[in-house]
Amino acid sequence: MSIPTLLALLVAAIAMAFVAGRNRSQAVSSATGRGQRGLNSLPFYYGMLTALWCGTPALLLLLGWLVFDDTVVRLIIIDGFPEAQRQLPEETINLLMSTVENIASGSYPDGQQEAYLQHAAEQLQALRNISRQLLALVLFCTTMIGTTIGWMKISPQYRARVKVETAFKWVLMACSMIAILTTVGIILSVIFESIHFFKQIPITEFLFGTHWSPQVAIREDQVGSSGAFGAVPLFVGTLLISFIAMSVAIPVGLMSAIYLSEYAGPTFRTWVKPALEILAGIPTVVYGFFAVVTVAPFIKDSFAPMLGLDASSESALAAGLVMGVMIIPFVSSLSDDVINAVPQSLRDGSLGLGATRSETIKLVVFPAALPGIVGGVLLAVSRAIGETMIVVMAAGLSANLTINPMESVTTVTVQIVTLLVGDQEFDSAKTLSAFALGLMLFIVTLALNFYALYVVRKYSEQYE
Amino acid sequence: MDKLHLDQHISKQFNADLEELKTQMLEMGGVVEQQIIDAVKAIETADGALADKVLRVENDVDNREMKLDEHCTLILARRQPAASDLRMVLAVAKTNRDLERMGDEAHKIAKMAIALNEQGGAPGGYTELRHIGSGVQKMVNMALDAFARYDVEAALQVVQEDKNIDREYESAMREMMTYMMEDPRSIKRVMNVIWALRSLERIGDHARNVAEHIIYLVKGLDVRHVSVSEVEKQLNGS
Amino acid sequence: MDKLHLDQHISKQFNADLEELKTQMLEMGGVVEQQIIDAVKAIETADGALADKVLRVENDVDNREMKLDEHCTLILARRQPAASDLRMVLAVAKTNRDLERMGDEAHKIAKMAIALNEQGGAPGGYTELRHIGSGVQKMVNMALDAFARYDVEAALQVVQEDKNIDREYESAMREMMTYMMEDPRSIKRVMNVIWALRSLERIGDHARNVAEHIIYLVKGLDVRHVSVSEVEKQLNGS
Amino acid sequence: MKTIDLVNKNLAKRYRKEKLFRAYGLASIGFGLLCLVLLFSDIIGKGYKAFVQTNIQIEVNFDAGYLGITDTTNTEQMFAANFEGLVKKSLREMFLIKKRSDKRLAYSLVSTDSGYQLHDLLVANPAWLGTTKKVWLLADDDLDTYYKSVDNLNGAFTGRMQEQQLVWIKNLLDNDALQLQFNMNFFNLGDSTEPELAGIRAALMGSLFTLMVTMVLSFPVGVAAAIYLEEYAPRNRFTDIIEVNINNLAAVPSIIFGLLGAAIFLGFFGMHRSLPLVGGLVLTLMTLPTIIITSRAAIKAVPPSIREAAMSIGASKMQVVLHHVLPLAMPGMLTGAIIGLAQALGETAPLLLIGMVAFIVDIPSGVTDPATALPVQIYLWSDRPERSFAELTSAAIMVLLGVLIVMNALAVLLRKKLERRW
Amino acid sequence: MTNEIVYDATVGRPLLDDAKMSMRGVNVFYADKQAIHSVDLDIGKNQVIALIGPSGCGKSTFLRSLNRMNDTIDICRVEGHLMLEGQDIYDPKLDVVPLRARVGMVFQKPNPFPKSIYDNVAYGPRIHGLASRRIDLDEIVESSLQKAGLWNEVKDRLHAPGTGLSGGQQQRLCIARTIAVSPEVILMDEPCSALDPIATAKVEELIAELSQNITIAIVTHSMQQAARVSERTAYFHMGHLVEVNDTEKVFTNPEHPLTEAYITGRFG
Amino acid sequence: MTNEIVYDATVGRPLLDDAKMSMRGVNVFYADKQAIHSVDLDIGKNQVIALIGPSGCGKSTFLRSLNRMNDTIDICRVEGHLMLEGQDIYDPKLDVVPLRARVGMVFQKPNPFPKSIYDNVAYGPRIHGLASRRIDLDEIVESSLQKAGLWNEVKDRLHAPGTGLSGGQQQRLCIARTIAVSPEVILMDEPCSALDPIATAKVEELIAELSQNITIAIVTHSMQQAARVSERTAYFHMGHLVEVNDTEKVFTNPEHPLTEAYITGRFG
Ligand SMILES: Nc1ncnc2c1ncn2[C@@H]1O[C@H](COP(=O)(O)OP(=O)(O)OP(=O)(O)O)[C@@H](O)[C@H]1O
Ligand SMILES: Nc1ncnc2c1ncn2[C@@H]1O[C@H](COP(=O)(O)OP(=O)(O)OP(=O)(O)O)[C@@H](O)[C@H]1O
Ligand SMILES: [Mg+2]
Ligand SMILES: [Mg+2]
Ligand SMILES: O=P([O-])([O-])[O-]
Repeated sequence: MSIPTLLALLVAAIAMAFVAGRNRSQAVSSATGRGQRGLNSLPFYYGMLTALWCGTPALLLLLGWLVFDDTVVRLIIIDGFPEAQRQLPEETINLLMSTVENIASGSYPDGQQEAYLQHAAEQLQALRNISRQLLALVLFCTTMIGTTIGWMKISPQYRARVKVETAFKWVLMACSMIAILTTVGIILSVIFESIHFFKQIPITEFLFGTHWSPQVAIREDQVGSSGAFGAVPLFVGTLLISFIAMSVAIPVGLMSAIYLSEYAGPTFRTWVKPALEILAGIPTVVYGFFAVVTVAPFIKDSFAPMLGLDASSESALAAGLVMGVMIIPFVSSLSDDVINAVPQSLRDGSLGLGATRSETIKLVVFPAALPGIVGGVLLAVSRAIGETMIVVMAAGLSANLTINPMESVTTVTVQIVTLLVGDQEFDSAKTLSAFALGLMLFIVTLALNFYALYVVRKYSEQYE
Repeated sequence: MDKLHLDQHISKQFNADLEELKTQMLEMGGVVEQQIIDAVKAIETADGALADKVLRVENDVDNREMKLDEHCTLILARRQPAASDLRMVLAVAKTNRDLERMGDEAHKIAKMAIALNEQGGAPGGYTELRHIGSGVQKMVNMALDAFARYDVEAALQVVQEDKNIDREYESAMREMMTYMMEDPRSIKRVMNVIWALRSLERIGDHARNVAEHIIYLVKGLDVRHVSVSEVEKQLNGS
Repeated sequence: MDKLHLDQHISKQFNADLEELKTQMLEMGGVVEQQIIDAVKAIETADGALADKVLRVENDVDNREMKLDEHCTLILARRQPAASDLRMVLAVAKTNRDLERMGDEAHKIAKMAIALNEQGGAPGGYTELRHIGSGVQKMVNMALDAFARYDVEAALQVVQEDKNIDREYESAMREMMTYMMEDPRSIKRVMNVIWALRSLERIGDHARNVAEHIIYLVKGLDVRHVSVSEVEKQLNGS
Repeated sequence: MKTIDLVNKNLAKRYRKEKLFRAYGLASIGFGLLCLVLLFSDIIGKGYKAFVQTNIQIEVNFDAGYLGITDTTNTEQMFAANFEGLVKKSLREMFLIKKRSDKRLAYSLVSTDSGYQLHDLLVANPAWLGTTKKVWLLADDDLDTYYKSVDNLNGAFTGRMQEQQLVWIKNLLDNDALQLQFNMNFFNLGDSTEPELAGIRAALMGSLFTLMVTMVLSFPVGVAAAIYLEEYAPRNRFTDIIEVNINNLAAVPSIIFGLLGAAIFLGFFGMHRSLPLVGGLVLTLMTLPTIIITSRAAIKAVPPSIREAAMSIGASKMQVVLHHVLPLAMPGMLTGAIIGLAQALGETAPLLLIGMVAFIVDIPSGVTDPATALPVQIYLWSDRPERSFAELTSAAIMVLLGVLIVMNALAVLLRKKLERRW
Repeated sequence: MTNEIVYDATVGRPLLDDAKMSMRGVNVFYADKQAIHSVDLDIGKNQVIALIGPSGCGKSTFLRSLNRMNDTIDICRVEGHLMLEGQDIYDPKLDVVPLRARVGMVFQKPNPFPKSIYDNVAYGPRIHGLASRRIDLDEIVESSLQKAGLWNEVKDRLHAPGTGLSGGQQQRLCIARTIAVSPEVILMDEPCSALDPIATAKVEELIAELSQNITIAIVTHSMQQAARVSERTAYFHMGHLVEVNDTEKVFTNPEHPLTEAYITGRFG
Repeated sequence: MTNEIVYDATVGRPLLDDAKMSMRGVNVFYADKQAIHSVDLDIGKNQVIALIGPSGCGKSTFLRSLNRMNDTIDICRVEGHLMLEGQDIYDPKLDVVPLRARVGMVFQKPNPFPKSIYDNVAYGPRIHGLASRRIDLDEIVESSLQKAGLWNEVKDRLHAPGTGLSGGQQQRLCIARTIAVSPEVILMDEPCSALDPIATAKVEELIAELSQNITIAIVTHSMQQAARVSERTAYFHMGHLVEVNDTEKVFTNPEHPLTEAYITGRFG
């Protein structure tokens, strides 16, 4: 039986268990003579509880089976290999196994492989069939036993609701753990690889070195030739582009938000606000494309010459400007929220004293919203630093240590992408350096977010 | 604006409270009125038993006064009445005191009736007693009735009536003096009649007070210490 | 718990209002007290001018009564007093009426003084008048003083004093009867003394009432129609 | 001086500042909108031509002998037949070519795919065997580029056309044998090195499968987590950590999730590269915080008074959640989810790191077939040197933006529809 | 004046013979902060008791401990014996769900569910399975609305949203919803403070009627309201129950100087 | 009872001889809906006038039209003559900024700016340029806080945030802020409805003191409050000004039956 069929059957069984439980509780309650009021809980809960008894063990079993099924089968198969093959190194055995898999799935014409492999393939097929059938049987038994236990437990005094609620709560809790696991996952993955990296390249060199050229490695086994891993140019490049972006986004975003929330009439607002927010919904890859094909050439061919400057075709300016545009709605909608959270009563208070609108905004609304706005801006900075696609497409790859916006710089994210795209060896310094960069990026954005969120939270508590 | 809508509060409890207050007061008024009737009759007919009855009722009236007063205080404390409700409570509180005083005076008349009974009657004054007694009794009745109906016209009549009573009292008093001078042995007995007359006059005054409270209640005007004509002018003016 | 803190409201306006109320009342008390002193003196010394003065003050007292009453009503309407504040306002309102009645009686005494002055004095009763007069005057003074100081002890004394006055009044009354019987020509003049005595007795009663209001104000106990010993028992019990 | 006089004295200056401030605001909005218009007009201007393709009309003689076909229903014969040669032959005949060097030039006018096109035509019209027909064949991308720009540039622009080719094209133009037709390939095919044969279907399907995985995993889990955190979790150090964690994750750069995917799913679990399943998992982890946060906001927006009300008449926690909180929060949650998914759909960087950046020609048919995604396709194409690819990239962007706009519109509609403000 | 006064014992008459709920030695803490200090109090059967006191004195805290609504606040801890007809409501074995059906609650802000009027009232009976047939449910809904004095106003639009009613009607709807599960006690936390005077009067009216067969404890900031609606009044001060007495007594002649000071507006 | 009664003319004494503000034939519309119907009213100089009436009768609307705070609502339109000392405040040539400096406003919810106490009070003088030197400003701040009865409570922490004060203190701070620009009139819209009784009493106290040289118009839901603080009371009903009279008169013997009904709680 295929897994989907099994699942469908399981669902049906659970439904049946539910109905059985519910009906039994009703029967039991009418036996007490007090009708439904004689029951501790509504019949629904007895049904749910029976369903839980039926479904939970079965589902756990199914999950375990699916996880370990392959491993067990594989062990048995390898066990069936001739002695010689069993002694082979791990990788080779893996290779053999995939051959067996392929034979089993019929990808190879018959009879072209060694006999033991043929045999193994047949065995594989057989084992898999047995496994599925066994699974179906075991599942059937589990559901039956579970349902019976649940069914037996039903009595008017049985506190079914409390039990069901506890189960419900545990499921919810498990779900909320995923967030923690994600973070742990990120930290572990980034840190482990980074540690590997720092074993090869001293952390000081990475942090303070001013030369970055991971590509110099010619041959992987060549000692000491794995390039230069001084990440300072990357950091500077990242900061430069972020700075350009923020100097576009902050004034424009903030003033737009102020105008929209304080001056604009309702009609203007209903049309313009979503229009600006479209900017936020555009995927970054689109901005990247725009930066490459439109903005960068414009800067190189028109803008820079106008100023009598010379611009690289992958100038930091192009990437920064476009990134700034992308961040405008981010800043403006965060500021808008924050500004709107300032109670109308404060504005009334100020207007009631005879202040003009702009005075009210500058002296009351803005200061009141400032912590929130700062938080929002920091989040925007964090976003600029972590932004990838625009820079990957529009900024260069050359790690120049410069703050000239007309020159080409590279950023941390660009390097991560370039280093990791394509097949990579997980133990070369080149690949690992991507994780070290990732670690840096994670730490910096985490710190920024942490602080920004703290500020925003403190701010929002102010008006609760 | 002339009508008081004391039974139209959103709070039915308040309606009931006010209604109860008025009923209590009118009941007490009834008791006092009966006291007055009985006392006058007792003195006229030299009926000692009737006089005794009047004396016995006295306690009841006192208790009613205290209960009614407490009720007023409670309404003031619990309901914070305003406008007509407040005037109602205050008018009842004041009327209450007047009724109690009327009861007291009836009590005194009854005492005089007993004394006269023992001493064997006065040489005269019974006509005056009967006359003034019935006048006062009418006043009291009218005043209570006016209160029950919030009738300012009737209240005004009571006020006017009091003037007549006062006049009759004056002349009765002169008559009594004559009796005493004519027959000094009757002084003691005539004095009793005088005290009774005096009490009746006071009852009339209190009835007038009640009438004034009614005017205050309905019109919000304080017409105490104001001559009748002045009162009428004020009422028409408002 | 015995102290009333009528000057400790958060609302200074309320403090001021209550203070003003009390002052108004005490002032009126002062006026009435003076009226009584003057009236008694006028009758004793056959001082027509003094009696006239008393008559003239009457109007002032009436006005004060009406104003004080209005003030009480206003406080009730504007402040919704509760507990001691409410008792204060009610006590003042009741005392107000008693004071006005005292003024009325003083007025009557003054009238008698004028009559006596014209008729040429009574054969006797002046000693009693003086005696009871000073007693009553002392009672009134004490009652007002007790009110000013919220002094329950003093109020109790007033209540007790009233009993003495009543006793003295009885005996004075008998004496007056004798005078009348002895000399029927003096009846008219003695009657004036009798009315004066009677007024003094009523003033004493009203002073007692004031004392009862004080007890109500301070202790929250209604001690009307209750014997003195009973009152003392209740006070100690509370 | 009286207060009011002082006030009046400063008035003019204050009003000047007011006007200036307002102008700044308006200018900022203008700038934002200008950028938007620029971007859109730029993309559309570049991309709209990709939706049509240049075709050439050629006279072809379906000579049964030359092709060696006797029965058009015989797939083996059809397969073996040399349609490519037929195309070349027809071209030679059409342009009357003798010189060897000219042959190559002539051949390069049509798409490399032309043989297959003839094959398909014959399959569709068996009766054509042995006859001579004028058929429309796909032009090569260079010709396509040239032809599309020929009107604007008045012949000055030659692109990569040679002298000789220009002559032929002139000839073709005179015979009305060049024509723009709707670009079906763009929507039907996968990637190709030949621009005229490159399509977004594979990428679109890849995106679809990835998104499906993301949706199925992230919405229920996100909502459940949000419910737990808002309704159940006690306020303690641990839940604080979870909370801070989630908020941080939402702001962590997406590329970090790519690193996570590369290290954990590929490195640790040994999953295959380029799978929508893996992409979906990575994007799930990436959107989960967003969904949790918007769901929590939606739950928070349910007034606590509702909970208290339910609780005070004896509803249990679960009943409070399922009967009151969830229904009221659902519009917000759905909107949040759609917006989160839209974000995931536009995401490129993490997919690059887990290898969904492959050259995929075949249309994937499930979550475990190697695939790429639409934004990645855009990224790949944007790097290609051919001019036609720039056009295709813009067109793909238009498609992507179209989908995103539809999704966002859906979110708005959904919110409007479900949000019953009682 | 306030400082010298002791208030660790309650003056007046906190205990009753026919108590519906009895509290003995109740302490409530928010984390380490004690909000209620050893309160002894009986709530008489089918009586209205008003809890009054300055802001933050713990009225709401005390009230909410009577049906364990405090459970929802993590840091809140209740000590002492709180009995509903002799049963300890903080017994760990006791299930709060049926408790809350017996001891209902009405809140400061009217909080109808965003459902129809009918569904609002029917919710309680539904979750507690009080009506097996639709017709029974209809009957419960109607009678609850009747009792809440709302039936005539809404009978033509039972399926209109409950949130569309005016503030006062909403509050009465909330009361109807509470009545629908036939509670024995209703706790009200400033039920009228969001209503205008007219709506307030109607709710007070309702309270008077309900108290004929339901025990009611009401927290109110308005002394006047306490005076109007309650039979007994309990005065809290900084977490202490200072005085409990008949309402008449409290409002004309309170025993404790603190009560007097509060009633007459003498705090500062 | 209510229906038969006409209320298109105001009973009582709406007009005065020494008016600070005079309104004649004021109509206010929200889009097409008329919220105020031809109101004639004078506000006496240095008097406290209370505006009372059922919810939604237009009290706030009327009040806010007195310093053109209604301008902030787009759909709101005011007709008629509203004069401040003979000057039409809706004159198109008139500037609202100085007008609002002359006619200040205090709102229902205390709304101190999230700045220090000092800056809150100094805000008005600063924007209007009332103090050229720091020392002048200090003086204005101190005297305003003095007048608002807050100086002693805050003088040691002038630079602590205003939002850290208690509700009642915040409201008094808002009043101090308003006083700081020496307004001639202060409008108050339910200034105590968010405060507890004690804080309310303090604000009422303050109103009494301010009225010695400032004209005050106060909207209140609490009739008792109107009775306590005002010298005159205006009763609104469905947008009509039904009665204006001395407060004593209104609360002991109102002229109009609607006023009577409202004062004594007889609406239904
Ligand atoms: N959730 C909570 N966490 C911590 N402390 C609390 C909490 N709720 C109340 N308190 C504190 O407990 C005390 C009593 O609060 P409670 O709300 O019971 O007062 P209250 O008398 O109802 O006041 P109010 O009249 O303002 O409603 C206060 O000091 C308050 O600060
Ligand atoms: N911004 C607005 N837009 C439309 N109508 C409004 C607006 N503000 C008030 N109204 C309407 O104007 C009328 C009067 O409202 P207003 O707020 O002045 O009443 P109010 O007497 O202050 O009531 P409350 O006592 O509830 O504050 C009401 O019917 C209200 O619905
Ligand atoms: Mg509370
Ligand atoms: Mg309003
Ligand atoms: O009580 P009086 O003396 O007025 O009869």
